[in-house]
Amino acid sequence: MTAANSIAPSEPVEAGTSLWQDAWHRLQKNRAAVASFVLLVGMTLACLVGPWLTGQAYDAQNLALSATPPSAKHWLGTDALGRDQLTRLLYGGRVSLMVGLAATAVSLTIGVLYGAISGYLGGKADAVMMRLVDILYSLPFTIFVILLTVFFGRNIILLFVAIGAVEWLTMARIVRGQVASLKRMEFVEAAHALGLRKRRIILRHMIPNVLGPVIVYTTLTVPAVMLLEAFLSFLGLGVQPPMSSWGSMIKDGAEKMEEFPWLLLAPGTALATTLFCLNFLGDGLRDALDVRASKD
Amino acid sequence: MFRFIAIRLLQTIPVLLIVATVTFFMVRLAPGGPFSAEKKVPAEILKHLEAYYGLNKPLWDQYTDYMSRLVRGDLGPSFKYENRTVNEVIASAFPVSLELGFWSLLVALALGIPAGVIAARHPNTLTDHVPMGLAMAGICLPTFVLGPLLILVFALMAGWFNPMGWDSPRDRVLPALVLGAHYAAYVARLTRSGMLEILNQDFIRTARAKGAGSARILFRHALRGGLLPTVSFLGPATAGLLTGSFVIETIFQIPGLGRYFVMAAFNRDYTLVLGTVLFYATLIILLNLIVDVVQVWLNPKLRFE
Amino acid sequence: MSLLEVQNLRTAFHTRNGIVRAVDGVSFSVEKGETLGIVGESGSGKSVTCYSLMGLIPKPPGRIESGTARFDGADLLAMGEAELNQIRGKRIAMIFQDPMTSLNPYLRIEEQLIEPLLIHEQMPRDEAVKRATRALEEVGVPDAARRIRSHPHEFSGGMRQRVMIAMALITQPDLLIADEPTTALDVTVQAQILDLIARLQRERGMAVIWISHDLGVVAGFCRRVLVMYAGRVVESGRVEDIFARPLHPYNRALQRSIPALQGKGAELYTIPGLPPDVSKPLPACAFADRCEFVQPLCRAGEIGLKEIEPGHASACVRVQRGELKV
Amino acid sequence: MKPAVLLLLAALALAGCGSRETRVDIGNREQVLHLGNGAEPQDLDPQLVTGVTEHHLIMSMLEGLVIEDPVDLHPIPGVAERWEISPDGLTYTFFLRKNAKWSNGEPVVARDFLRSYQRILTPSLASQYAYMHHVVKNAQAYNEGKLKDFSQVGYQAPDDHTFVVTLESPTPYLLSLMNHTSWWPVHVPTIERHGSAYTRGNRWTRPGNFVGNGPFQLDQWRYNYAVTVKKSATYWDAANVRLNAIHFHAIESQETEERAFRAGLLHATQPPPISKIEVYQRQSPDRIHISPYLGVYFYRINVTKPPLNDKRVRRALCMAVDREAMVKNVTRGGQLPANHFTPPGTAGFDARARIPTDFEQARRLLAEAGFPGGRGFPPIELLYNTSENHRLIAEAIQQMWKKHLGIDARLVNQEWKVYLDSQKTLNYQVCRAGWIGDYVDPNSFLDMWLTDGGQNETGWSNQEYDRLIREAGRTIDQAKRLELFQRAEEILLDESPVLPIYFYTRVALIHPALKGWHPTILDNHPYKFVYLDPNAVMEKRASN
Repeated sequence: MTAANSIAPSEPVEAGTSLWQDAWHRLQKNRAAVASFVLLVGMTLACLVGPWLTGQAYDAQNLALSATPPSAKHWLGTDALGRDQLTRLLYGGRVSLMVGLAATAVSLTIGVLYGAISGYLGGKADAVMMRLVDILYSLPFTIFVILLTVFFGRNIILLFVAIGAVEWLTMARIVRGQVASLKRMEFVEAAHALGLRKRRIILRHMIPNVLGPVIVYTTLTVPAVMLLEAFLSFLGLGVQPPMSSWGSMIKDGAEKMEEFPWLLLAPGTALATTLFCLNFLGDGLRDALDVRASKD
Repeated sequence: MFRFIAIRLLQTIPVLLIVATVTFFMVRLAPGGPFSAEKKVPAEILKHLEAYYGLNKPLWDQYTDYMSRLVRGDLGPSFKYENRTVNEVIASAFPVSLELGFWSLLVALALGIPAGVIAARHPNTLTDHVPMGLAMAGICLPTFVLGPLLILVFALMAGWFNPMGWDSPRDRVLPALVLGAHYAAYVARLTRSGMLEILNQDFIRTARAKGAGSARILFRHALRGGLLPTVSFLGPATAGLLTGSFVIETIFQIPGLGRYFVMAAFNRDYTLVLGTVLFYATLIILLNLIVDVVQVWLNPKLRFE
Repeated sequence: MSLLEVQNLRTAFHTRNGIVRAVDGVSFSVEKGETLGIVGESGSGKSVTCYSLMGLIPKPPGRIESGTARFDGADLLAMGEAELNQIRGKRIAMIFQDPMTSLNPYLRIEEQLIEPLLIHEQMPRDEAVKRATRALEEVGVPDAARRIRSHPHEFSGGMRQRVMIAMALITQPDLLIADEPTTALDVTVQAQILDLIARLQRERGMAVIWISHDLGVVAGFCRRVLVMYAGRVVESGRVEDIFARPLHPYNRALQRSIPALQGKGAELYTIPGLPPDVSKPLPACAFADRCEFVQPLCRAGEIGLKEIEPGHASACVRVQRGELKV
Repeated sequence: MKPAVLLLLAALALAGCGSRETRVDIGNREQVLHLGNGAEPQDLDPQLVTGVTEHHLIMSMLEGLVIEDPVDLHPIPGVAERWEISPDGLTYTFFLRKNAKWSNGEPVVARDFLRSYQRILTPSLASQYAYMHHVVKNAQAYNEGKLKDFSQVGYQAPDDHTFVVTLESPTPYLLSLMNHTSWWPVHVPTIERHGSAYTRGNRWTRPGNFVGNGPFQLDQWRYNYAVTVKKSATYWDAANVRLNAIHFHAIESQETEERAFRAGLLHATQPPPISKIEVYQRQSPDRIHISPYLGVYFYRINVTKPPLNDKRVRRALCMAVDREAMVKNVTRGGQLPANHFTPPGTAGFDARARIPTDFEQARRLLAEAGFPGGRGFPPIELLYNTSENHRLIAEAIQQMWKKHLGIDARLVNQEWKVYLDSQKTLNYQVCRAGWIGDYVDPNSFLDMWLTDGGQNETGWSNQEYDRLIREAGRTIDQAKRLELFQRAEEILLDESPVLPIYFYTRVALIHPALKGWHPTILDNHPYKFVYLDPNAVMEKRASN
């Protein structure tokens, strides 16, 4: 093949690693994404080490100092039982970040794989798989969670199970929709013609191309999951008081927003920051992985 | 297409049967019954109560009884609301949820789609960051924060609306806004992403080469494809919207289905749980069917299925 | 006056990996009814040149840094989007490399075909559909009246390119820019499409800019040719001169690499080295690193295109100095 | 940014300050009362409902033989214009007024009560509160299906206007008991018109069907939204009923209700959110009312398993709770710290015994039990049903135990029905509970701790205690009776199967125009005495 006649392939056919390496390099050059990543890591570290630096215990009550506004001693004020809000925020971050990220990862993995397989296989398999999703959508979540707590106790793992169980469904539908339409795109047909195996087609061609909506939906899932955690605590699943989480702090704060706005503002800001960071990171990731962007 | 819809409708039947069966046994597994209360019911009375509701029969018989009534469209009496059948509960509450859901959906689409389209038009500029920032704020602000906040400002301070209630057309505004805003945020993000994907395609360049203006490019050429992920999301989202939101209905005191939905589970109102779940399942299936039809309509390539 | 006169066009892409100077000081002109070929390897800037004229460079990251492009007296590069839309698709039309992706998969062929008429001639819909059907027949789509109702995915690649051509020509443009329209097609279909465009050009007397990496196609089709390398024009002239007397080592190398022109049994020739990275500073002659005749002076100062013989110009400084006969 | 927001809010506030007439203002003018009434009523059949919500609602539409005095709830004539009690306290003879009418115009006669009570006691109806009649002779036997002949039950209607009740044993609180929903009459012929009167699922309680004998009659029922009653023209004392209508709004969220009150949509509310109490006390003290409520908030202690089977440990837990700090800083609703179980002043009963709050002694007791300084004490679980208030209290107590006793408690919250199940099956160590008196008598608080008491749920049993309570049930002399209760309470506190925390109060937001609405320990407000006085607000505004 001559240089002049070579049609530069829009994507190297056999370059499994270099696609991701490439993406990594591109991601590093995206300032907003890097800054977001740094901020996220910083927040995580703060949540891990911070509680020891505030000089307060998350469960130490001072009933006389109930719900005081921010002060020199309590930078973010105190809650209804006079506990240091900053310490509780940092402790709560551990729970919320872990739940947010891990449960999202669970739902992401199941949702994307399930949706991609269903959309790709099509036909009867697709119908059965999607009707199964319909069924799972319909089952009463509250009862499901109650049963989890009753039969398996209050294991933190169950929290992920419960959240993952609901969150992957919409993801699967979105991915399935994308894949079903991508399947008919010519490049997939071309990959077929090249004799690539199905698994490979799904991994190398489908998934990168559904990343856009997937990443968007994932970043949206994280805050949803953090708030869902508060509801699960309500049903007795997952973290129990006096341990805090951002979701339950927001829920508490929302009810007292007129009197004690700082009780809502602090966890709300933490949640919002996380979401914004994840969003920039997600956008960066999407751009970095966008195979078309590398085209001449 | 007709065949496709017919097949899907037929598939509804086994799906509903499975949902009914699983739910039936699920609620029975949950501890506490419909009559467990802080003040214990005397054993003699409980016996008669259970006899009246058929709870004294073997579980399997109860199941077959329920299913045979279900086939006739009878969802049974509510355990909690003595003089109402589940059919009546749904019939009284669904229109309310339907109306609220309709307005919310309208808000979600009317805010979300234009915001997503505008944002995608000039990515990473001010016209992208502003609507997307708002959208993310909308996601961060859960309904139980946004609701009271809007009530505070527009009902209690400004006095433009009632802080709760479902009487005048005015009473629809705040709840629809709060519920819709949340979904609008999702719609905006997904639309932007879908539109970006499409606007990168070669055929958009073709359209520009033809001299098509930007409005024509966005709405005629890009929107159909760009809406695909949004449409996927809208199926379950609409089902959720139409069957009511527990939080919104509680905050605004709206007599919709959402509160029954949640309270039924807490009350162990077995028949009401089953009834609302089956109703929701039917909606989910129908809406997902509509979504699939819309997707085919939007994307002609799918028409060969 | 020329139909199109491009002066000193510079287009750059400001990417995260640096500034990519895709087009770096290109000048040329096209006369009414003339066919101009632009050849070069992938990435040599030939497509970007034309996209720049059409205002199709995605901005950002693309930016037209300098230059003018007078089309019938008005500068395309200075026009606003609205003004440009009056010309795009009406007086200048374009067909693209990949017919598979260049048609909107979501819209019927009909919708896409009549669009230029609706936009530019405010034609009533039914009349536009009639015109479109006729245009489809003219480009050789059988059963046009029925097939116009189809969607693109129901067409083969060749048929789609015919649709693209019909769509481009439906407004009787003065200039057609064809960006490697046959690359993605089978050889037999390639020939049909070439013939089709040639015929239509003869019938309508429009000018064509033909972008290709395939010297053979250009040779058979164009009157004048620009040879581009790394965003610059390195040689220009009548097609027969370009082939008979190459005046730039790159042109010569390019011709040597055409298999059909090589002796039977001879080993295939390839140009040594890789195309330069245009995001990095380049030597005065961008080809210097791969040139067998390279001298230190090739790397210094600035080297422009200079007419060596009437109508035949080269950007090789050694040719310009008369040191080299390639 | 902040000042700008504040300015905006201020501008909006000003814009809203027009003199728009609120729903409450209109109500004041037209004598239409708007009440926040908690959850959606499960039904309006007084013989089937179980909740306070329904009680408050049905009270407007039905009237028993006696009714409650609006100020202190002592029994006053209702359908019965007077009554006689036999010297042995076993027979009550009620003389019904002749002008009492049902809303369909028919007179209310003694037979109506007879048929009503037969209905509630019929086993097939499975009325959950039929046991309220078990003090009546043979009522329990009939209710449990052991007796088939209703004429042997202690109810007689010798004529249209005389109704006689014969009791199993003297029940000094009978008249108070008769204000419970289960004692109100229903119009059985109407019920029969809509199906069987003796099974559930009858539709007679729907608007248009309902026939009552109270000062108001059912007008409208918007499910999960509001029940509206309007003044009844047939009520015997209609001339003195001043309200034209009452709207009972089914509002579950405290926050929503408080906002509705603030916006002038409600005259009176259920308890507001704790965080609002102080705000109202500061800004509009005339609109917040705190009154004693006949109830106690306590923890049950499961005495069947170690280490809580040791009385000393239980007493230590009880003594280590700082109740003063609890009511002052956590519950904040003016509750009374509870160092004993039966609320003070329950029908003249004030318990003498106390379980003191004494950290020193608590530590000593714990040490005696083998856990000096909490060493070796296994972590115990503290169960509560999910609610913000229960959680705060549990968290506070957890801290107090840790601080004063050095022991660890793990909090476990469960959804309501799961919690009930855990409690019933003694599948807990310590769990939160509350008890509201069914009637105003110490018996309502103390008979639950009998060995076989339906609500005992602690595994605790004490023969002497059982004997005292049973004896009190047979004693007519009130002073002697109370003395028996004193001794029972003493045993209960000494053994500490319960950990009393505070006595309830009822906090409510009440509009100044609402008159005849007195603080009562059951939070009952007989509506015939209630009215709205628009001038009350005017005067207030003028004086401001």
